[in-house]
Amino acid sequence: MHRDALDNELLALREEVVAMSGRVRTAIRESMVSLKSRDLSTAQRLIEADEETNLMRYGIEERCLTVVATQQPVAGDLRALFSILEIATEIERIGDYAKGIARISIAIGDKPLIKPIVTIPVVADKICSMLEDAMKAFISGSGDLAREVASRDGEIDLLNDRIQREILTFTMEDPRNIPGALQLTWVAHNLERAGDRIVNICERIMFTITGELTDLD
Amino acid sequence: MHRDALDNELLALREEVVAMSGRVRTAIRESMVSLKSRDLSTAQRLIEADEETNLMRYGIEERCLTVVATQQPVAGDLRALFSILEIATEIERIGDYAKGIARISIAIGDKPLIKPIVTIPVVADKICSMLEDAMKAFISGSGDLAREVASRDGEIDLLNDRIQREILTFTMEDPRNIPGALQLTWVAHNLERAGDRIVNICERIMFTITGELTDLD
Amino acid sequence: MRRYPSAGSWRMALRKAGQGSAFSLFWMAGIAATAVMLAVVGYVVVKGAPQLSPDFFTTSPRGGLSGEGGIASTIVTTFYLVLMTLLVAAPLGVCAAIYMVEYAGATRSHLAVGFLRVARFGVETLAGIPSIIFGLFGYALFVTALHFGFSLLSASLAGACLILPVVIRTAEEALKAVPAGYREASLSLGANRWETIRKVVLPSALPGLTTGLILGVGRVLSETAVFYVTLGGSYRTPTSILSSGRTMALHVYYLAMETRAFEKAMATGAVLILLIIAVNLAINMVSRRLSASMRG
Amino acid sequence: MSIRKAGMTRKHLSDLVMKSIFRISAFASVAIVVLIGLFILREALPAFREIGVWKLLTGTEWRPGQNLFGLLSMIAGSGLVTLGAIVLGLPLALGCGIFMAEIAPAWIRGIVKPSIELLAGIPSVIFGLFGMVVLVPLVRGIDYPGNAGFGLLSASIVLAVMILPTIASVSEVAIRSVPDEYRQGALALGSTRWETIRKVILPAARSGILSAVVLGLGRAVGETIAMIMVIGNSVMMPTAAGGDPLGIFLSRARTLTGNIAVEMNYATGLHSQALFATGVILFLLIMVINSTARALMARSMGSSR
Amino acid sequence: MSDEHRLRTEGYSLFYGSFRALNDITVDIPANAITSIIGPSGCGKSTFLRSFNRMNELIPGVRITGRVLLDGEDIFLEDVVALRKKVGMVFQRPNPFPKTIFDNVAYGPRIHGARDRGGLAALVERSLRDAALWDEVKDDLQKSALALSGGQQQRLCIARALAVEPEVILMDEPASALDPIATLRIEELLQALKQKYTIVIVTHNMQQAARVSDFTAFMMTDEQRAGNLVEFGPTKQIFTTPRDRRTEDYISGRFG
Amino acid sequence: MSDEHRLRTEGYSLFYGSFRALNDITVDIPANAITSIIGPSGCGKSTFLRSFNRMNELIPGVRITGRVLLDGEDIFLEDVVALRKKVGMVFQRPNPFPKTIFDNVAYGPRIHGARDRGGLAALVERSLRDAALWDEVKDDLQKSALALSGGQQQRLCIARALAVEPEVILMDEPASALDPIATLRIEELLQALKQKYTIVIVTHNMQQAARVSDFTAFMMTDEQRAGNLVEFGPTKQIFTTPRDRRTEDYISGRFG
Amino acid sequence: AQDEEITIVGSTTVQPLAELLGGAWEAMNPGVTVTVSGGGSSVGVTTIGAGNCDIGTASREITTAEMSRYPNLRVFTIAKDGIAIITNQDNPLSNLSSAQVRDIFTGDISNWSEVGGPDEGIVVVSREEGSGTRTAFEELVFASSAIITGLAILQPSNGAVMTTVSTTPGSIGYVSFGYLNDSVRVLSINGVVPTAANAVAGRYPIVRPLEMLTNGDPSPAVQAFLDFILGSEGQAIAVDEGYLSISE
Ligand SMILES: Nc1ncnc2c1ncn2[C@@H]1O[C@H](COP(=O)(O)OP(=O)(O)OP(=O)(O)O)[C@@H](O)[C@H]1O
Ligand SMILES: Nc1ncnc2c1ncn2[C@@H]1O[C@H](COP(=O)(O)OP(=O)(O)OP(=O)(O)O)[C@@H](O)[C@H]1O
Ligand SMILES: [Mg+2]
Ligand SMILES: [Mg+2]
Ligand SMILES: O=P([O-])([O-])[O-]
Repeated sequence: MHRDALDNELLALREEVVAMSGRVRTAIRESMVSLKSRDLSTAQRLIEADEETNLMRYGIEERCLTVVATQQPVAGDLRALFSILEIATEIERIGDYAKGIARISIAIGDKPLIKPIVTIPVVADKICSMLEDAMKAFISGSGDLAREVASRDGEIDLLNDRIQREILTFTMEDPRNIPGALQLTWVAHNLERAGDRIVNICERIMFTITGELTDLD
Repeated sequence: MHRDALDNELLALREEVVAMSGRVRTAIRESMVSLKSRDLSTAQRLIEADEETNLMRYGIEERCLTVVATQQPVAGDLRALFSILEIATEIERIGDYAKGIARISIAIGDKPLIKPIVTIPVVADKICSMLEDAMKAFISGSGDLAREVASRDGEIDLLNDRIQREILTFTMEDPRNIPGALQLTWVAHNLERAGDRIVNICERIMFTITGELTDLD
Repeated sequence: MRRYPSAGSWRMALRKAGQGSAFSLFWMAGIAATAVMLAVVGYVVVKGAPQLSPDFFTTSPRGGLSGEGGIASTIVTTFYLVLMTLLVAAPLGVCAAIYMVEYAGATRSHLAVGFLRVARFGVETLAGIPSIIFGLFGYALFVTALHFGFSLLSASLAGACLILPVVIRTAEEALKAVPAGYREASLSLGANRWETIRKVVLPSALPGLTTGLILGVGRVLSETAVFYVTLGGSYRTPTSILSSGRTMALHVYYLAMETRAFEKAMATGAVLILLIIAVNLAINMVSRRLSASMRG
Repeated sequence: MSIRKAGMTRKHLSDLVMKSIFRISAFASVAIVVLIGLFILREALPAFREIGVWKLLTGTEWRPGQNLFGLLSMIAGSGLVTLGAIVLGLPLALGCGIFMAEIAPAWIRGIVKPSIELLAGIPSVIFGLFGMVVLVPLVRGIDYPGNAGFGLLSASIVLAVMILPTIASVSEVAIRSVPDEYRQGALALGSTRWETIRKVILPAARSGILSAVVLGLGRAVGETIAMIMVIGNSVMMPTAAGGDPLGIFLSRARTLTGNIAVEMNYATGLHSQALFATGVILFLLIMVINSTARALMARSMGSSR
Repeated sequence: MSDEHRLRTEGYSLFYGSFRALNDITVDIPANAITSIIGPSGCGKSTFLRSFNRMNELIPGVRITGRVLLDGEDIFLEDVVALRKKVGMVFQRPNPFPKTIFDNVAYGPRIHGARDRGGLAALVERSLRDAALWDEVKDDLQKSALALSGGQQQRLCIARALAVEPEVILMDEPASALDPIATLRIEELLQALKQKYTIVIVTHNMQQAARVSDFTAFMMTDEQRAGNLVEFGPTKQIFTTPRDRRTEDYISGRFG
Repeated sequence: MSDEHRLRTEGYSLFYGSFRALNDITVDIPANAITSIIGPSGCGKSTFLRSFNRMNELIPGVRITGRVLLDGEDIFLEDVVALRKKVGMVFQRPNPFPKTIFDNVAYGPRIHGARDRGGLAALVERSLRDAALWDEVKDDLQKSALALSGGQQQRLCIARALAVEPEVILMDEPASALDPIATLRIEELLQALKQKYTIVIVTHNMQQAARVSDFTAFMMTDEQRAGNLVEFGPTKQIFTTPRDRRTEDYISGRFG
Repeated sequence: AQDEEITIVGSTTVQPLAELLGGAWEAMNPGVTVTVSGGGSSVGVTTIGAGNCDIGTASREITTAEMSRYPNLRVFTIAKDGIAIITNQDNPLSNLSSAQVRDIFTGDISNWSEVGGPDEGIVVVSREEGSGTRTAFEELVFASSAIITGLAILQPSNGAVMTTVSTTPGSIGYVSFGYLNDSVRVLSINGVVPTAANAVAGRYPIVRPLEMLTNGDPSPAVQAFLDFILGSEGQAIAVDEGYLSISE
């Protein structure tokens, strides 16, 4: 086996995944900014930038394929590669959620928000730090950290429930709020889904380490 | 190379994927039934059955991993294997959407629906037949069919828009409908997402055949 | 960056010239060697040929000193001597080689290892010493001490001692040349040693063994010194194993030394050379035929 | 299916019987080999004891009638004739070996090689005959005091021809058995063919070539009958009668082997034992040649190991 | 494959003179499955394999401790000829005898006393069929075995081993002297043979072990250069989730 | 790797007597990259490789048509000795000369006229370093090369080839006689060497081609048993998305 | 005697005579074979002494040393023989004095010009030490214990001496009368031509007995053969061949 090539490539792929996650975290934060500040151009930029994230994932997938085809990895290396592939997919999907939020932002257009958003950006922040920590676990191969990150998803779910109820309350007050409320619901839902994705990522990390697919829900 | 073993395993994996898709199609149909007829026990059963679908996917993934580790596939075989893995993931997610619908069904509980659903089951049927045809394309390796199936997603999106608007109209009429309306929105959204998943599946099929990741959106 | 002069054309020319002059010397050596062969064989054959007639082969020498007569009895003596020598040396040598390669070589008992060491040393040494020493030995032991007199018996025993090392050595080589895989395969199929030797090793070694024996024949055919001192030199056709006799090579010697019948000596020599060519061809043919039949 | 599970014991029995047959033959052969050595040694011992090793080796007078047994002249005879043969034959033989192995086109080799093989097969008595009839008269043509044709030069030429095929074919085999990979390796580095031969092939074949030479030496020292026929058999120290040191080769001489052959049949008592001693000395001489060669080989190997 | 075990070693060690080549190996080889032995050069794979039919006895100075069991019986208490009839072997380089194809296959049965012509012919045919060689040679059974290609020769050697109706077949790098196409054939053949036989195969080629075997044993030398069994398990597990760090390092090329 | 091309064949065919072994091959071998040639046994890989330094000329009866270019110049118009100095070769079995390690490496430079002792020593050291062998042998340069292990011998042969400062290095299955660890070393070495040299390597081992090379040429025989170039391209592409059905079949084991 | 083989080994001088006698005896006694080998007189003595043949032959007297070593030897003198001095055909000389012969063979004279011949080196050809001919020659020509020159070519039989002298210019040697033919020049000694008649008459001095030896009493077959040889038929054959009859 030509270890060097394989090791280098695995490292590069991991870094690529982390870079991707960085882009996606930025996208989430910026989606919040555009939502709060009603900045449509940022939103538009986000949508376009997601295309690049998708391309990154394609790139990663292609590289994984090439590595499997040319380096014949087995055992730990192979699991790492499969995990990289899956994690990249999950991150790409998280990116899609950010894009979704940006789309909602645009859909809301120049109308004001039905209410000032408070909890949603908090959730977004939590998602970002979960993703960041998941990447730390990914790079360091720390199962404990991955487990811990996954456990934080419960909080996200709770927050989401609260947000949903809150929005529901608003709509009850004024049916005209309904479209705006629905839109915010979508935003929260997107963030909640992102949390689930991060749990999946953590599961993948565990898999890389132990070789077993475990349910961290 | 020990072709027989590899060919047999690829075939078995494909069949497993098709079997999975069958389960998922049934799940979608039954979710509609439970929704329309307010049959909570069916919904409950669906939720439980999804666990098995997840396990099937895990099984497929593990087998793919083993095939890569022990048979060192390259080129077409390798792409087929990666695609099987991805397609299984997508199908599992479609299963999740069916489960989501069942959950909504349960959440609605013994309350009546805010309106009799007509278009939603139509969408669900279309999704099912899209999935079925995608599997045909998958097994036969027909790029044309895959492309055709993917193109049908536009219709799903259109129908979804119509449903969303329709439901919005309802809520406007009576704010008390709002929670029920939201729930139906979720149902439609789930089906729309399932359509996207099928497009992804079709993309994968194209990839298996051509070796290039194409966007069929 | 070059650390040495580039292969410039002058250097190249020099290198090519060196090759040219060296090669022309080698060509000369090759031609000279062939010329020597042609001179010796050509001379003997050309001088001897006129003497060759049917009579030459069917009559015996008449009177040891007259140089008259043919070579009939010497052919017979040569034949007997070759036969008797082989009869003694072949079974003994081949069996010994089988023991050395197939048995002693496969154990680590001190006896076997010691035996092998002595045997190899003895055989090696004996193969290298001059044949006259076998004559000395044969004369002292067989002719004198054992009272076999100058006879086919003494000569063939001395001859057997002479070729025994050759036979053992070539047989050993032939057996060693049988791939170890054959033995392993046979043993792994549940055959015992003897079955393995009989059914696999010996058939494969046959070309080599035969070649070795024919080499021995050649040696007996051309040997003179040993038989000069053990065979007596009578020109009569031998009547028993205790008869004295004269091989063709010995006859050449007597003709050359005792008479002036050089032409007859040449003729006998020519016949002997032809016989030896025949033997060599036989070696080639037999080993080719045998190994072909192995290969199918 | 018809494998009978029989014959186990018979198989074992035949195995045992054959093994003992082989063992007995082997011990018998070795006994013979050892006996020959011991016998000769035993016969020779009294001569060493009674005459003295030193006298045997350095005495120049060999007159059995007077109980004078000095072998020095014969040792010199054997030595000189071998030297002559090597000087005359070795370059030709090696050249021919290299030619056949590396240089000759296939069809030329198809002529030269059988010639050499044929030369190797010719009985020594025929070389003796050829020497007597052709060489001796030729050599006699050299005008030199005491030259009668019979002598070291004729003998050397005969021997040179006799060792030619031995050295040529053994060295050819040695050169040929140099793996083709060496040849390709050298050529691929940009060597010419001659550089390849000189710098890679010959050094690699060194030990084989050396053993070819040793074999040739052995044959030269051991040759008997052809020597009797052309060397004159005189019991004298070879001398250069005419002053010219090379003239020594026109001197008659006797070889150790010839000494044995000529006198053995009637020698009795001490005379006979002295001949056995001659045999032992001959034997030792061969051993010395062999082991020197082996030592040389080991040394030349050692330098590269 | 089945869970039955046909071969077993217990605390088995082997010494070449004073050098311990195998150290305390205890393993169960499952019946009707292909077990491959992998490991770095010189770790004792061949030595271990040759233990099962006592071929090591042919090497002077070999000493063993511990037990090797075939179907529960100590093989050293058995007649060696009978043992080798039950435990066939195929070697690294194809080594057909310089005989006809027929005589090669018939060699073993004849040694063991088969005389009946018809029965022998049938047995030869069956063995050649089992070795997937029949169709290629059926018209030419009297041809010399040496005229076959390398891959055919190796299959002939397998047929020869099959002809004595063994229960176990040992193979020491059976494809290492062959080109990829011939290797493919041999690997396919192995799959077919495991229905009837217990197969143990030594290979340097990890990919090959991964492809063809059901179980894999990984061996390695320790500090004293003695060969140890590091890990034994289903091939899938060894190649996806090996338990021992050293196994993982070896199969993923991190050794040396 | 670069896009520059060092070697090129144009409509190149080779005949052994009347047998056409290579049929009309046109290909560009990129500079400073590793190009591997794969294909079934007998498809002409070795023959093709040996075309680049005219080693086929040593075989009687070889005839060629078409052109082989080194840096744009027809190699058949050049002096063969000078050509072989530029195009080094490493063979399947390690073939060090039976000389000391030093003399092996110094052989080529000396042949080509190097006399200066210091320069020679420096060159030998550099070549051994480049071949990743220096550290293992630096204390023992006067040891016989034959005393090295197989893998070390092969690296020595590489050093020997490097010492004449070639531009191209041809290797015919350079690791097929080696065990996995030695193979690993050679593969690592190749990666390092491609910075300076253009490397063409023939290998039977597709995985090896996949691992080490930047470009891959796939050859196959046609109905007339003549070797053809089926596909040439970046290794990644050949092993993930080959364009020719036959390439795909071969690399995924569907041949024969 | 039926199917008897009588083996005779020894003197090369006696060899041609023994062969003729054996041939005649065989003709008279079908079934009997007589094989004759050479070797030289000493070979004859040691071979019969060791019991390795039926009859040993010698061309000289048996020495007391030999008699004491082999006390069972029975000696039968079957004829007498002269030794002729021969030179190569190209030599013009036809006579030498016995002193000249002695000086030539000891090496004191080494050029034919010293004895009136051409200016040509003398090549001495002699027999090996155990030869009866040589012993007789030395005794009869070298009265004292002079030694034949070491330069001499030594040949192991009469025939070989003949061959050598006949083919070597300037050579001189000595052989039994039985071997003489015109391939060589036969010298007179002190003016006496070496013929049987001169020898019988005592004019030619170099004459010695030819002996046959048995180990103990001869077997009947051998005795019969010896009787034939010693009888008139046998002696006639000897005389025919140039040997001297015992009766003379
Ligand atoms: N006949 C023998 N005598 C002494 N030592 C031996 C003998 N055969 C093998 N060995 C040693 O025993 C150890 C194991 O050898 P073995 O041949 O079983 O290894 P292996 O794993 O089969 O190696 P490879 O992969 O190279 O075939 C090695 O150290 C080897 O040197
Ligand atoms: N010296 C030769 N004379 C005649 N034909 C030859 C010669 N060398 C090779 N061939 C033939 O040329 C064809 C190509 O041979 P080559 O050795 O180049 O194949 P290869 O691809 O290197 O095979 P392998 O993978 O077995 O090394 C084969 O059919 C072979 O039989
Ligand atoms: Mg091994
Ligand atoms: Mg090749
Ligand atoms: O008669 P001789 O042979 O002894 O001279």
